[in-house]
Amino acid sequence: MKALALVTTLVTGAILLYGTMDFPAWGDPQAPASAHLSPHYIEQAIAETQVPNIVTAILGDYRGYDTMFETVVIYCAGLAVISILRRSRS
Amino acid sequence: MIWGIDLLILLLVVICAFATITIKDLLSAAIVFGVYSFLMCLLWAEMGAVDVAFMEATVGAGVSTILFIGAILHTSRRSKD
Amino acid sequence: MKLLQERIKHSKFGESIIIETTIRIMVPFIQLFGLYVIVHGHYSPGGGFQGGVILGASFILIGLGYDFKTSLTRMKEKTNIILGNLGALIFTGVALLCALMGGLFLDYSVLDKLIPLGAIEWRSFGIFLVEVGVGLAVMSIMVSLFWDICSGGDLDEGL
Amino acid sequence: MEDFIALVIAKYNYWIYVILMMIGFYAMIGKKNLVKKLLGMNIFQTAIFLMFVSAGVKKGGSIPILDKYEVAANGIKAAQIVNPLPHVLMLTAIVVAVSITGVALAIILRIYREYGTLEEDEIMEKFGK
Repeated sequence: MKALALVTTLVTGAILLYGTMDFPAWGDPQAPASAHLSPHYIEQAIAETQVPNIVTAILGDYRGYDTMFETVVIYCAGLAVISILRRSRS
Repeated sequence: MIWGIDLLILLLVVICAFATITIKDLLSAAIVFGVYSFLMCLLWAEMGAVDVAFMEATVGAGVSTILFIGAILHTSRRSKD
Repeated sequence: MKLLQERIKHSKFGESIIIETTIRIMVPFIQLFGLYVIVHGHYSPGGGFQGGVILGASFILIGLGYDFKTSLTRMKEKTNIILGNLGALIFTGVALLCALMGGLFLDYSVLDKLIPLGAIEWRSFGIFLVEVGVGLAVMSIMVSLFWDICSGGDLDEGL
Repeated sequence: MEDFIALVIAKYNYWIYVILMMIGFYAMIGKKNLVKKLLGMNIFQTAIFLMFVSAGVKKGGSIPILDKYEVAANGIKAAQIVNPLPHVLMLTAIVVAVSITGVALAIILRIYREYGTLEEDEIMEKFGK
């Protein structure tokens, strides 16, 4: 059982290592991940929202849906823990 | 970023992750996992992600470790592998 | 000296007076720092999530240093649930208010029609309102997770 | 040989993420203790965060907190600041991770209350009876 788990892990790791050969070099400013959407955020965040911390501006304004449903997710997690674990006090 | 510090923290992170899953005492494993989270926090502060580092220092090294210890003290400390 | 030991033995606190005095002095400053992190999130690292977790950690610290009952008297369970609901409702309420004022959902600049401060300033202030809601919800959920997991479900005795 | 050294310097961060992911994945499918599985899942999540954050690093870039008046006077180039978008995604993912940990620990406590053990094979023995 342990040998099977080890073989599965090694095969998955080898596939992922092969996949990282196609990644751009680490720290490249022209990488595709930072070419499309984030220049607009960096250049326009202060002019549009007056917030110097860009992470807060994206979190609260540009990606408001993300944060809102994430709040709903942790609220549901609290409800789930209470309903799984709570014993009625007699 | 300085690549020497980066490589040192990455090495310590791998050692801590390996120790977390090999230690047989579960309470020690939870404490080593707290150390792992704090090293991850250092790594992110060094990469420029200050908000993520703050979040990891409060959540990963603080609340998550307390939850693990609380659950382990209500169950058993022993582990077979 | 003997009197002090007698007083410790008969007081309702736990065994170590050093830890409890330290925690009693530290907890208001931790809560003040949590509020600072929430409010100052526009200009420094921080925001609703981090400040909420720090505010919850202050109550968790009371529960660890004192016994479990003391943390339940400092923060009632009903108050905790009301604060969590209020935090989630502030977020969705602000978003819905934007939609009711005639704009898009979560478009804070429409609130300028309600109180005229300027559209861009309202976008900054709307982020602040949302962060307060997130902070309240995260604080409530963290304290609730600590109570339920560290007491095994029956809120009698904890760590 | 020089090509290989250049490859190592360009890619070593991604390789560390693959190693961490392998450690977490092995703990999730190979260990028998439930708390060990949960620790492995946390390591797995942290490995994914490491991949996302290191995809946003720019060499020589500063942190994503700007100076308001200087930007209003001179403007800003996007290549000077690290990419803030993965930070936001990972910020929400860490909070989801701690709530997942809470729910999983609640389920583990409930399993211990029912079966009296946390080892997977002993639970399966008692489950078969």
